[in-house]
Amino acid sequence: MTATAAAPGPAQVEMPKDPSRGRQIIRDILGGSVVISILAVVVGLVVGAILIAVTDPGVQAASGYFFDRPGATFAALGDSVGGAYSSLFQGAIYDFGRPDFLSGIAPLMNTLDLATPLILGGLGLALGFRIGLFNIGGQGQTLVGGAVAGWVAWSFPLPFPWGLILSIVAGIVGGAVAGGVVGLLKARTGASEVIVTIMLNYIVFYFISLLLRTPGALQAAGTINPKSPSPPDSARVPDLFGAQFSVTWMFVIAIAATVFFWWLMSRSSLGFKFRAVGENPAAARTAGIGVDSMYIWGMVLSGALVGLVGVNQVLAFTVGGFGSGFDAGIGFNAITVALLGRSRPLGVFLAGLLFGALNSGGYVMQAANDIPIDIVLVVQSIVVLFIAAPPLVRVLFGLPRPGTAPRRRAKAPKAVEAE
Amino acid sequence: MTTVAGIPGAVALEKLDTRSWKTPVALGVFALGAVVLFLGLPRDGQADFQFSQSGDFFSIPDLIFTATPVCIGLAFACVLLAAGSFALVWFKRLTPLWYIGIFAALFLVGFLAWAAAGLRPLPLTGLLLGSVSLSIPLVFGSLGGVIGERTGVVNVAIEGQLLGGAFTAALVSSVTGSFTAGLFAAAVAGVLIALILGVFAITYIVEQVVVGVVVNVLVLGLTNFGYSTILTVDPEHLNRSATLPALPIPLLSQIPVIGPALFDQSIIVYVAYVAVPAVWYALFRTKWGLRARSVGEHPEAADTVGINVNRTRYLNLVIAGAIVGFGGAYFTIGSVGSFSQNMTGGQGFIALAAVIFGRWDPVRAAMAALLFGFATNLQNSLGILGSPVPSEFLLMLPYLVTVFAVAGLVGRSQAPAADGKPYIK
Amino acid sequence: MKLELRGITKRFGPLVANDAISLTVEPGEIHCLLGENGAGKSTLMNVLYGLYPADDGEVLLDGEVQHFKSPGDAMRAGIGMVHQHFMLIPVFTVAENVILGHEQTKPGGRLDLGAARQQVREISQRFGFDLDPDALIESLPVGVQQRVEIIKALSRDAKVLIFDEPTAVLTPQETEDLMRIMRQLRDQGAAIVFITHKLQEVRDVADRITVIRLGKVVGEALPTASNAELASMMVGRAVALEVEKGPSHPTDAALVVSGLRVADPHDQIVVRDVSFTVHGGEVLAIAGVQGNGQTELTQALVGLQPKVTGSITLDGDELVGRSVRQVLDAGVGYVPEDRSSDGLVGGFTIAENLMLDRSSGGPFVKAGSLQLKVLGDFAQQKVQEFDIRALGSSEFAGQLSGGNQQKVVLARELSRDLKLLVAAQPTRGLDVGSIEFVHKRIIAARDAGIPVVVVSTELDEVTQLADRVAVMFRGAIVGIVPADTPRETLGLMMAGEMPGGVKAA
Amino acid sequence: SQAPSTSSTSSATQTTASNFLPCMISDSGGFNDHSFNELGYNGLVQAAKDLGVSQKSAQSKTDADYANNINAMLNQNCNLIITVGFLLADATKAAAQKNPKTDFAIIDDNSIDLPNVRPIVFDTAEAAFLGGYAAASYSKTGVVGTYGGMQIPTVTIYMDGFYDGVQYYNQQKGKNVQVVGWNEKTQKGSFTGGFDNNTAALTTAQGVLNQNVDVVMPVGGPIYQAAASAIKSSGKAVALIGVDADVYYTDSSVQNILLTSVEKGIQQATEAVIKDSAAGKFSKTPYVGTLKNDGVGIAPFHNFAGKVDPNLQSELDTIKAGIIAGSITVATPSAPKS
Ligand SMILES: Nc1ncnc2c1ncn2[C@@H]1O[C@H](COP(=O)(O)OP(=O)(O)OP(=O)(O)O)[C@@H](O)[C@H]1O
Ligand SMILES: Nc1ncnc2c1ncn2[C@@H]1O[C@H](COP(=O)(O)OP(=O)(O)OP(=O)(O)O)[C@@H](O)[C@H]1O
Ligand SMILES: [Mg+2]
Ligand SMILES: [Mg+2]
Repeated sequence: MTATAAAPGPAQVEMPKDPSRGRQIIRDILGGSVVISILAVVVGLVVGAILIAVTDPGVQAASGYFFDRPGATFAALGDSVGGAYSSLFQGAIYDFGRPDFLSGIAPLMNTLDLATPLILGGLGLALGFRIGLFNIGGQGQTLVGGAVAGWVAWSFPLPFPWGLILSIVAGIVGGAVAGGVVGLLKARTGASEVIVTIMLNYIVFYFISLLLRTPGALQAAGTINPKSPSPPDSARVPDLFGAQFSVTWMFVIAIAATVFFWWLMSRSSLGFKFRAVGENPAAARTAGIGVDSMYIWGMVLSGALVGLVGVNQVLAFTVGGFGSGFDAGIGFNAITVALLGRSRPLGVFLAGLLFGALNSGGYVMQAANDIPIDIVLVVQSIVVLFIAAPPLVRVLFGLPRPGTAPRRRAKAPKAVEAE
Repeated sequence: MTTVAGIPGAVALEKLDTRSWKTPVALGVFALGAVVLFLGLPRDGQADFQFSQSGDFFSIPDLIFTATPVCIGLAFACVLLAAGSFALVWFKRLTPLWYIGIFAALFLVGFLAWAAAGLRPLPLTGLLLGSVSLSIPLVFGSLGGVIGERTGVVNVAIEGQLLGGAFTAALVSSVTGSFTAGLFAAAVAGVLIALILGVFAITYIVEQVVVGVVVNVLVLGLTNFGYSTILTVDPEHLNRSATLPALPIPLLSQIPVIGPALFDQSIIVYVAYVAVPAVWYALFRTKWGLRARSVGEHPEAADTVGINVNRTRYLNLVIAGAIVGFGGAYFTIGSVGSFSQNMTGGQGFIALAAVIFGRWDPVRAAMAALLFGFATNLQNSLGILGSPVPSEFLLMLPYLVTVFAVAGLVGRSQAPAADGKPYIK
Repeated sequence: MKLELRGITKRFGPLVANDAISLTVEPGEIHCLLGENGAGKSTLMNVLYGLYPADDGEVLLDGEVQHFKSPGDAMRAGIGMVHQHFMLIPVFTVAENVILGHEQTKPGGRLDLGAARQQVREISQRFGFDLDPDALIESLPVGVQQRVEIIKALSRDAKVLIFDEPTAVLTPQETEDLMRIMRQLRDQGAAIVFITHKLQEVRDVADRITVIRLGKVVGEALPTASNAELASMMVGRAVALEVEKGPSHPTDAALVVSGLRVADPHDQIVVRDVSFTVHGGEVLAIAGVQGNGQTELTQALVGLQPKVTGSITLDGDELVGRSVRQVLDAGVGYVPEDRSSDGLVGGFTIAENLMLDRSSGGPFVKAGSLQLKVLGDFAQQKVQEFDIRALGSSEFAGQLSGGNQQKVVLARELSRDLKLLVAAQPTRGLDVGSIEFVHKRIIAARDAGIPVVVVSTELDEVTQLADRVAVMFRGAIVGIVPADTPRETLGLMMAGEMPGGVKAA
Repeated sequence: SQAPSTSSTSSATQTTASNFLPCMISDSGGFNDHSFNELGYNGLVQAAKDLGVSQKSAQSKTDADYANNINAMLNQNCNLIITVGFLLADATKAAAQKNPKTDFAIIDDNSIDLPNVRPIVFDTAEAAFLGGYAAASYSKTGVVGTYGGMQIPTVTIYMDGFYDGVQYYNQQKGKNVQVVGWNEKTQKGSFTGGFDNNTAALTTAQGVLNQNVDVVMPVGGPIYQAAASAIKSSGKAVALIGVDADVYYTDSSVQNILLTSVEKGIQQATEAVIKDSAAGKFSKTPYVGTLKNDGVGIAPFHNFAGKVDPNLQSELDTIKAGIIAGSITVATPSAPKS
């Protein structure tokens, strides 16, 4: 984790040319934010290790005769936890069992591939959080974006790259509309975006399920399964480093989206207004910023970024057509990614990479060591919780309080006044 | 104080002419829907509403009628009522709640008749029974949510508490063979999750929604992991509990239609019947409730009269956790006896919606929960009859209703003033 | 009960808010605490009341050392407090607020609201209040809310009563009433601490006076001391509070408000058929006790109120129905009443706050992109010009003191081409130096020919700044009078009475 | 049922002569679904035991897991990878194309035509037809019910067969037994929305029971358990028809209400495919389970043997022969195309 990922909310405004910025980074490092991020990951892994050990039959057996042969217990512990985490590493970064470097590095490429939708979704949700909008609708927006992208891809077959570009744009528009509806409802009627986005997740899911088994809608011709046709090759996102590695050009788009997010939020007029509304809607309104229209545009852009997740799932990740579950829980995981990244572009990017690595390694851990992949969820949530509560980590590890100026609030998407 | 200069007194301020068209527009949309469905896509045949089932105290004959004319009549009535609502707003009057209620009832009867036309009898008892069953966990979840938010803590972790309660109830009651132990364990699980929420949200002032979302992931991960590594090792003994027996209440359970649905249920359901008024009473009539609400409205003020804000919040969160966890037991030992992964499937979020829909009032929130249960069960009932509506459409119905309700009827509702705000001295 | 504070010290980080303060209050005495904004008065009282732990020193009651961990402890020991910001729960009734924290219950845990109502009635009777125990707090005027605070304290048999700036929100008549009640309480043997900035009140009611400056006791005084003596003790130097202001040179009517009505979210009318005219180059002050519609009036002027009827024209252009953006673009500068919640984004830097209301278009935005260089230079210049005391223009506005925050708001608003300046409570909570600065700037704007509307609850400020004064009461304008109208008359007008023979302006 | 976690830890210390490694990946139902994942898994375990080799398995939670799990298995050097469910078809196809040396088999999908992929499919409608006939024959109320987990072909094929079986009974006997919960012509009916034994499954079961049915066939993994709960708490004499396995043996708690089961021989088919592959006899020819090859079938009546019409068994045998001979056709849009 870098300082950006770890810096608390309000103290972090992207203005690198500012003299205070450098000071801020140093203060953060000295204040232990980076250390805290690392320690939070450690806590997560330790809790994971405990769960692995406790449920491991070998350890259970050995602990039965712990007092006779404590060594056996520790050996079993080492076997189970060590084996699991070495699988995790080999599945996420580099596989030493492979003959050459290129195939050894394949897990890292897979990590990048899995991180791609998390980064895109994380950025989308983070955008909302920065405006004070709790967009829980990642699932719905992904589904709409992906379905629209897929539909355009096979309905308007154009030569490469035009088919692809058209489909990507369609996916972005789809996500934007799905998000925009929420913004519109919030702005016009005051409906809570938390509730509306959650409800839309279900509505969209069932709606797409219906379309997927309606011939002539999204269902592939000549099949009876609720599955879409596969998009033509000309609308597929090409591999980034050849067929050998799973990572696609969507990863480059994710990088571009991260840069765009940075520019938008710290360099553009619109982002300025977004941030003003997120930090203090009353003051923004008083200063003539249309809070309601910021909510609408914020949700549009948030949905647009999440729509790219759908594009990734439909045009890059799945090979054939898609079923109604193609969001694959990314809409929800992106919430934790955005939170872990503190809604900052670089933070979200790195958080996405971390989660991508945990997921990629998790598959191998499950295949090789029979450890349910759900352990990854546990580790992820613990990391996020602890990073959000630095004082708790300090207490746990007996760290001193940083000697910086008092901060008004813990990080939060919405302003929480300490007075 | 004398008032001169022609200025009227302060308390009786007059009102400005402001009209809200939300209600008439919402009614209009539904009325239009009725016209399109009932007139545009008429369905032939008889609709048969079945009131009694075998074993009732006395039996009421089925209500059988030809669907089309009745539906057309009802569509016409809906249009009239919607127009009436427009007129009321035009004349600067509010559309009363009972008016909306009548509209909803007419629309619903019409819809049921339309959907069931020419099919098998629609058993109203079953419709009601299923609605109650599906709404019970939502009732508990929303009660917990109301208590939490009334004291200023937004509890997004209801989902996790329900899931945790479901898991522990199944495990403990399978192992011990005791329902009491299972229910107790479920409540304890809810409390533990509440404490995690408390530590992070209250003590370490992490944004409450953040904690809630993450705690949900944590509980999902833990229960999935526990399911794969513990429950499935020996499901016969670790994940196969008996289910709570139905305890028919004498006489009451024999009332036609509602008796079997409401009074031939298991203990969890009766607890819900008691819990709703009890929570309402406790919140609005007791010392505990006064203090809890004061902490949720204005914690500084509560502090200055000697109420320990954070302790009050912890206490209420724990009580709420116990309620929600207990409700989670319904998923397993209250209905099917075994746990499966992620079996709450987002019900906690629906409960959260019920809290807001019910405007932070336990009784209204329970009503909202019942409405969700009803909408969900409509899908069951009509699906079984083989009605023409696609099942996915009916499945999304409760969520659509929520969006309509939140956008059209609730809108900018007033949450407790300090809801979601940590208290920092 | 005799109250003694010995050597109380309270720090907030590096800031020493109370520095070894000692104070004694005898039973049957009204003891006044006097001091500038931020001198540490409220902090001292909060320590006494158990809200803050003291870093050093002790509190004694009747000679016994107390260890208050919470306000509950203080209350049980017989201390009652009427807070500067009311500590009442708006959605509760009077009776509920009064019993909160020491509730009586009936069997079944049921709240005994009947007893609470009875108590409210009894105490009301004793002091001649007319109070409905079942009224919701949010529906009551501030003056009445304060009485609820008093009843709250008395219902707990408080022997030591603290009043923290109780008169700031009252009309002169209500203030009179409060003074009567305080004397009555004193005569019944209560020890009273009374905090205020208003020297007149101090001399009216106090038995003894302690002055605090920068967290330290700087001396005691008797009620016979003169205003000038007290003021110089408070500020630490001789003060001349008059603003230098030449005669106004009004030009044409610029702002014309007629028949303006504003309704709040519950559709209650809060501004009632208000009409007035402001000419270029003059200051119209809107006086009145807080909560009589001034806030809503100023918000309506800049388009912040959704439910408005009537007409507001600026140089002939209608403003009603326009968005805030359009109103600001029409040349309206606005200093909102609550700077920290409406004027500034605390998490933004000073520079960012300086461009807050020019966030689209020039000079700070070109082609949708922020011009950070332009903004940086601009901010640098304004920080100097307005003497904003900060580490630099990239300091966060939320970390500035109130006075400096206000300077940021003023700098922002005054650096646009204005056709109208609306300033609501421009000096609330500021120290003398800052007040002087703000006043100068406002007068400078007037002298530049800009029409100015100033809203203030402080009569001093009103009389100093205004060329004409409009007094508001319950949403309506009682009258518009010249700035030299006697204070007593203005006071009566603030209570809704238009004394005969007052000439309108 | 066997838990997956007891399987492969011994693989590090392999003692068997053969290095053949069969692997399996579930769909999002997981290996404890009391349905095709579990039966496939049992087949894997049994085959590995018979062959004396170890095996590996991984469960999928979401659509994103399929390809990743297959890749993880490929990294484990599996010789045969069996994927369970049509949802895994694309991922299987892609992996098979990239890894021509690895054998693949996919259960319930017949869409892949590659030399190293063997589809395993079942014409369950044939067996369900028998179930429907038996249900109609047993019913005294004249109403029988069925409902599914989700409206997908592998589920509705059961319901189609059941429906047809009831119609055939009506036609043969001149009766009018009705089916609730599914209409073959409109392809509309009742679904619990998933393959979990949960409250939705329970209320759906209750809804079906409220239609005065006395035989019910829930199709979709563990949702039959909810039906069993509903039957028990209703106090009515309703008989259950199990699906996939002979539920009489897999779940002793429902023996007393179990009329029969419509069997789908996933376990046997899986075992056979694994053994073929281990013996080097892998072929791409789809395995299609039918009544004819006993790949599908109807279980004995067990406890209900005395309660059904004494002639029922022989009638069923005749019908079975008719279906095998083609004189009775079971028409379903969901039949596997071979
Ligand atoms: N909770 C706090 N945290 C940090 N500083 C504080 C806090 N409360 C008060 N202060 C600071 O302590 C000093 C004294 O404040 P206090 O409120 O006691 O002043 P006061 O004399 O009551 O002023 P006023 O007349 O404006 O009410 C001020 O500088 C104030 O900013
Ligand atoms: N959250 C904070 N973080 C850091 N410093 C703060 C914070 N809040 C206030 N300060 C500092 O504390 C001091 C007192 O602030 P405060 O606003 O109370 O000043 P004040 O005495 O009321 O001044 P003024 O008269 O200008 O309002 C200032 O130096 C201010 O910069
Ligand atoms: Mg101040
Ligand atoms: Mg003060």
